[in-house]
Amino acid sequence: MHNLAPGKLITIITTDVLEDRLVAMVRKRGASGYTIQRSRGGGSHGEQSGMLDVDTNITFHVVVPEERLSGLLDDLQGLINKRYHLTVFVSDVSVLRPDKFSEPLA
Amino acid sequence: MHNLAPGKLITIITTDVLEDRLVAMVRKRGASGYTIQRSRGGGSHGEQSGMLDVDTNITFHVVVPEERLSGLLDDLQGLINKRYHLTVFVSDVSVLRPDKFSEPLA
Amino acid sequence: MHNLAPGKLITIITTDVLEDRLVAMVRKRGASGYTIQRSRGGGSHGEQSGMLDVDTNITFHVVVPEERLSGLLDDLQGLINKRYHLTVFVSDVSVLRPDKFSEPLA
Amino acid sequence: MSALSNLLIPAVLFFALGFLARVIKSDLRLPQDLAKMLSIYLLVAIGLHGGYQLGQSDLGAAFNAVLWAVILGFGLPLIGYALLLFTRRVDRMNAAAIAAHYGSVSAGTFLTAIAYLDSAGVSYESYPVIMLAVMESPAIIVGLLLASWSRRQLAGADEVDPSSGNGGARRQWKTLAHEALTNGSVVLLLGSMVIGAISRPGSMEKLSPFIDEIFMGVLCLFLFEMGMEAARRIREFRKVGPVLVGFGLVMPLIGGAIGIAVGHLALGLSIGGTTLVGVLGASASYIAVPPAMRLAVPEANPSFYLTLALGITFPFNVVVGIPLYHHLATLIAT
Amino acid sequence: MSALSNLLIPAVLFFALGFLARVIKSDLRLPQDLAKMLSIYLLVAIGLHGGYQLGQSDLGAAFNAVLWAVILGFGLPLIGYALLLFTRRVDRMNAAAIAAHYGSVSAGTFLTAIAYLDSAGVSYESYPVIMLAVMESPAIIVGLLLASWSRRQLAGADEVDPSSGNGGARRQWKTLAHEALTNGSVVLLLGSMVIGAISRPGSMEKLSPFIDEIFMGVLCLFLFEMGMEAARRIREFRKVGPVLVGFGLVMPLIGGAIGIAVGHLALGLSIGGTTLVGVLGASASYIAVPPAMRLAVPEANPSFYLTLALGITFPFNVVVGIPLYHHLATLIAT
Amino acid sequence: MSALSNLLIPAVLFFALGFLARVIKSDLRLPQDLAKMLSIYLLVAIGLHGGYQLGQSDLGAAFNAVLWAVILGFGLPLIGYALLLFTRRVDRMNAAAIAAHYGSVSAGTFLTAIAYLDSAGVSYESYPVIMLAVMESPAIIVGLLLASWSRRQLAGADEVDPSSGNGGARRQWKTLAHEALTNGSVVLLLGSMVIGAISRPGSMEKLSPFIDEIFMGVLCLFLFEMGMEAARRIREFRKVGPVLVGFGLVMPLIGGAIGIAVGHLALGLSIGGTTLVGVLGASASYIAVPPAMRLAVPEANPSFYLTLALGITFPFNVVVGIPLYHHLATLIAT
Ligand SMILES: Nc1ncnc2c1ncn2[C@@H]1O[C@H](COP(=O)(O)O)[C@@H](O)[C@H]1O
Ligand SMILES: Nc1ncnc2c1ncn2[C@@H]1O[C@H](COP(=O)(O)O)[C@@H](O)[C@H]1O
Ligand SMILES: Nc1ncnc2c1ncn2[C@@H]1O[C@H](COP(=O)(O)O)[C@@H](O)[C@H]1O
Ligand code: NA
Ligand code: NA
Ligand code: NA
Repeated sequence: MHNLAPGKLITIITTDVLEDRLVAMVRKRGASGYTIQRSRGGGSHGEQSGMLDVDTNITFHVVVPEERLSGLLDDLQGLINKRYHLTVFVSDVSVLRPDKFSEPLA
Repeated sequence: MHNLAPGKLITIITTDVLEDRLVAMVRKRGASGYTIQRSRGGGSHGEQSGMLDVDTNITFHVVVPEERLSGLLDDLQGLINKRYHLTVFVSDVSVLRPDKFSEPLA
Repeated sequence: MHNLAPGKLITIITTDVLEDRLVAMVRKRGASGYTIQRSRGGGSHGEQSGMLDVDTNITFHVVVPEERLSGLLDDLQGLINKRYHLTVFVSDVSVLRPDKFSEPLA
Repeated sequence: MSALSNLLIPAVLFFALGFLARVIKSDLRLPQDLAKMLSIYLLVAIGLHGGYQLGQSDLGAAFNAVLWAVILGFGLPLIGYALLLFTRRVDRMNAAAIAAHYGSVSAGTFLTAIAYLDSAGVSYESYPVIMLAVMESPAIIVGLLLASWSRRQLAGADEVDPSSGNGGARRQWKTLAHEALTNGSVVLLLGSMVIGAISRPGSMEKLSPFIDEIFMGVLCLFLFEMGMEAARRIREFRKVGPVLVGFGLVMPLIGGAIGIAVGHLALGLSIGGTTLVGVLGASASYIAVPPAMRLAVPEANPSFYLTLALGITFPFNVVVGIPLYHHLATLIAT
Repeated sequence: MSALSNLLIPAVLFFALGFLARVIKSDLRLPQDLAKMLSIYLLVAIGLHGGYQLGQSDLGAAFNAVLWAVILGFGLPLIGYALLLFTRRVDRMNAAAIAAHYGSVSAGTFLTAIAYLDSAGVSYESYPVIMLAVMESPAIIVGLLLASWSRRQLAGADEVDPSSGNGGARRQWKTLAHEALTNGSVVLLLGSMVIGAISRPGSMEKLSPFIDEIFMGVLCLFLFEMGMEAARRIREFRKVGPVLVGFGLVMPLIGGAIGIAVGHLALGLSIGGTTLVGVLGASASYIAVPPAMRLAVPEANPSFYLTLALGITFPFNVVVGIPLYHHLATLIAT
Repeated sequence: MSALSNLLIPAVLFFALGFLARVIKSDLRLPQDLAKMLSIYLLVAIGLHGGYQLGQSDLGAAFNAVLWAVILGFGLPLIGYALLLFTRRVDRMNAAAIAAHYGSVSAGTFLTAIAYLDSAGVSYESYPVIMLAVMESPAIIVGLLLASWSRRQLAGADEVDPSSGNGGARRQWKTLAHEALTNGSVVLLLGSMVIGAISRPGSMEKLSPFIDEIFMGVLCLFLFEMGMEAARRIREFRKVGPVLVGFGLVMPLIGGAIGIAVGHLALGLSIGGTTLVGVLGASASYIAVPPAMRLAVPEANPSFYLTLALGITFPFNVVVGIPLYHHLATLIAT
């Protein structure tokens, strides 16, 4: 059988202005990496058409072992408390090569 | 602990020609927002290379509280019945700030 | 009620150089289609800024019925054994129109 | 002979190169928005250029050209629809969607024709440019009419979807009629023509390097990408079948002949102008109409109309059609 | 009269076309990176052009211009902030974020003004270009100062977030001060000016077709897209409310008047140059400042400052402001 | 002295500006597809230009240039591979992947050299352009050969993957040989050269504004972005280590010297032409080869070859190499 192990996928949708902050956060919390997709969308803060620098969203994905989840959520809550607009949700995934996800990002 | 609450993530993959319809649908059904990523892909209707306007796909994400799921699926089924090509799947997620997802999109 | 049936969503994050291989793999394993999003990110192999051809990532999604999962994971493990850098995780989804996902890609 | 040598121009050769690149399975992948950006430039440039000339030319003749553009845009799809049903190879919905493409025009083919005439030293009037702008809309509307009419025909057979009945249909109606008139490329082309026509004298000179001098180079890049797309589509001709492929070759000849007749008899244009109207009649849209049909006629299979318009008719027109229509225009004129 | 006819230039007309395209709900969707690419070109071209001229002009006067640019950049936001608090329609955080935009400048408006003066045959100095480059940074810094000051004012009320206290603030401070000085468009514009100034004689000629001849055409495409964006934003003016809209119309008049005074009295520029300084004072940034505010002042609502800068002030300046400032500059000069 | 002043040209200065922008951590983020679009333009323009000239020049000499391009493309990687193994700092797989880059060429460096020669008023032949097009493929093939050979060497040690044995290898073989010959930039460059050569007389003039006049400006933007990428990579030189960095500085000198010898002795080119062949020998690919190696040699670490080619050798060639090779070419010629 395959070496599948449980992990947590954190998905963060926000303005791309916050990209560097999120990457720094991920490094600090010892995640093994991150993936970003350029996005557009709409929410309580109006439409983000992605046509101008300032109204472009990113979808930010981080897969972490369960035990690392809480720390990241703390930081995200911190940003939200600072009034940044983040849409955050967590899903259960099964990762191939679990070891890979426990090596912190250099 | 964190204020995580269960929610449903609806993922819709289809041609970007339908974007406005999907957004209207989301508003009508009182979701709090939506996120779109430009995509390409292949399926029963051939390759969507994303090189021309007409063969570009979008991946459309909506997170809703469980009780709002059914209504959206009705609308999506309606589009499918009209012969539109939609690839739709639903996943369970845990959302941060659940209240956020119950405020309908203005 | 809606015709929702369980399915597996395989998410693969890797360099876009491997795109054609992944598509071939999907066809071989009889999945009904695939979806690709251009991505950037960072991991054990450094930053993939997406600015040059060679450092652009893709996020590759395939939804398959449970029974087709194992074969695809075999192929992915094969690529990993060849030292390709793949980030792979699987999630449980409920698909609309389950029949759609069992028709192999032409 | 001269026809052939006139094909040895960069515009056509880049189309061929793009086609070849795909055939030999080159790994060349162009940026996703390149084609879109280039076509925006081309529409604006051709619009400003044509509008500027129209501003100094006879409005009566211009109006006449618009009138005939509408007639062609409405008429050609009807012919195509009948022809397609006659082949019995596609259902009514697909026939409607395909037919609409042949009422509209392909800017790429039109511009290739202009490059061809330029290199052959043939002059032409500016009226065909306005026809290029006008023909998109009627074609979309006819496609919509044919589709909803066909839908009613099939109603008995196809009752899967109650909501696609009157209510739904009426809504679609309005959205589509609206779409036909506010279609992006129509707005861009017509708008640029108006700007070219009303801009105060002198202010247009400043634009000339942008709209005239680099035009041919941008067109080459655009046709290079279109060559790649054509090759991508032509592969699917098997799915489409020989009969439909035949339609993709015959229909442009019919449209071209009608266009040439209109250009010469109805509009009394020069050989160059007549050739261009022939090209308008012969070419099939692959920018404005496909998305409209995708939205309005979901029952139709996009790979049918895309393969025909982009994979069959477009290359045929670029390589065989244009010299042919030019030849016919010369015959009819003399 | 002449003012009006001077508006009939492609640059302005394309802005109007873009605006119209959105108003009639055209389905035209431009490539996501088009605006960004065009603005990169415009900043580089205007920078090289201006730098080349500055290289041959009096550095004392240039330094003087820089000095006054800084003064304007710092001063205007303070006026705007006071004005906004006076209206009592927005809290301090929003006031700070909005005000910052009016200290900075809109390259699009500035370039439209240049097109306007060119078509009116009015000459102008190159100093305003360097002011264009300089004014971004102080505006961002003032916005930051006003915001953190306001934050302290509100501290009592708003204690949700301890970490946004000194520690957090100080960090933000450094990042923002850094951002203000290394802002992308500032680097691009200043860098191009330096290159234009120090490039060895002769090597610049080769660039002239790129930076001069096609400039106007690229500007037209850019303004077309900006017209679409302006129309997108203006829809939200209801959310913003009549009072704020009023601010979006009055503030440019104040800034324009001050700018004109500076241009004529402090810098002793010609009518053309004075008009441009007026435009610098009147225009509000929608490229450099919004992302900076979004990062530094998360408490402020982006749709407020974007609607005002892009939806209200920008169209106002393009259609009404520029001719007006030109008129005032003429009056004050004579 | 003159060498230094020749560096004060926009092309080089924009490279420096881009480098600086990254060093001061400017938030400037360029559109993702900009570099790709600019390089497509540059390849097409240089191809058309060179092909047009080759069309009127001696084919025997051209063939001779192609022959030597192949020899360089095959030979240089072998030298590099040996050198790298000698350093004992990288395993065989990484050595193979890195070496391949030095057999190929960097269009950016080549074009900077052309800008440099132009501004220095030095003339050059068109043969080096065809060498530029030819050298990509052999380098990729050699890289593939070295890699699969090394793989066999390591087979004992590295038995993780049975499937990467003969079967897998053979498949890779074909795909890679194919990729080497149908590589995107090769097709674009060779194709444009053919078009430039066979286009009927007159039709090329129309393209001149596009391929000649705006060329230098586009090159500046491209080098600006490449400067940013170089600075991004150079940061990682620690990971790479001083010895490999040394290789990134010594290898271009070796390749440059060999190239100059070939240009002068074997091809008998002028000083300008010899300089360009020197640059071909000295420069390392960062467009065509990296993706090929990524696909064919997954065992190699991309940050090694990208840091060397883009972060070390590229800036070295632009700032130090080009004037140096020009100097050597002058010495050897006299
Ligand atoms: N219910 C939702 N489903 C999916 N994406 C959402 C949802 N709500 C908000 N978003 C995304 O999050 C971004 C910021 O949301 P907001 O803070 O509500 O403006 C929006 O622009 C959307 O892209
Ligand atoms: N099994 C699948 N997994 C992931 N994406 C799919 C799948 N099937 C279809 N898609 C996506 O849905 C789009 C439309 O599918 P289809 O209607 O089958 O042509 C395709 O272009 C793909 O992007
Ligand atoms: N923990 C993670 N979460 C999300 N994406 C990741 C993670 N680790 C790696 N990736 C993605 O996978 C790519 C390859 O990872 P790597 O092989 O570690 O360099 C990276 O560029 C990221 O885009
Ligand atoms: Na037609
Ligand atoms: Na201002
Ligand atoms: Na080399």
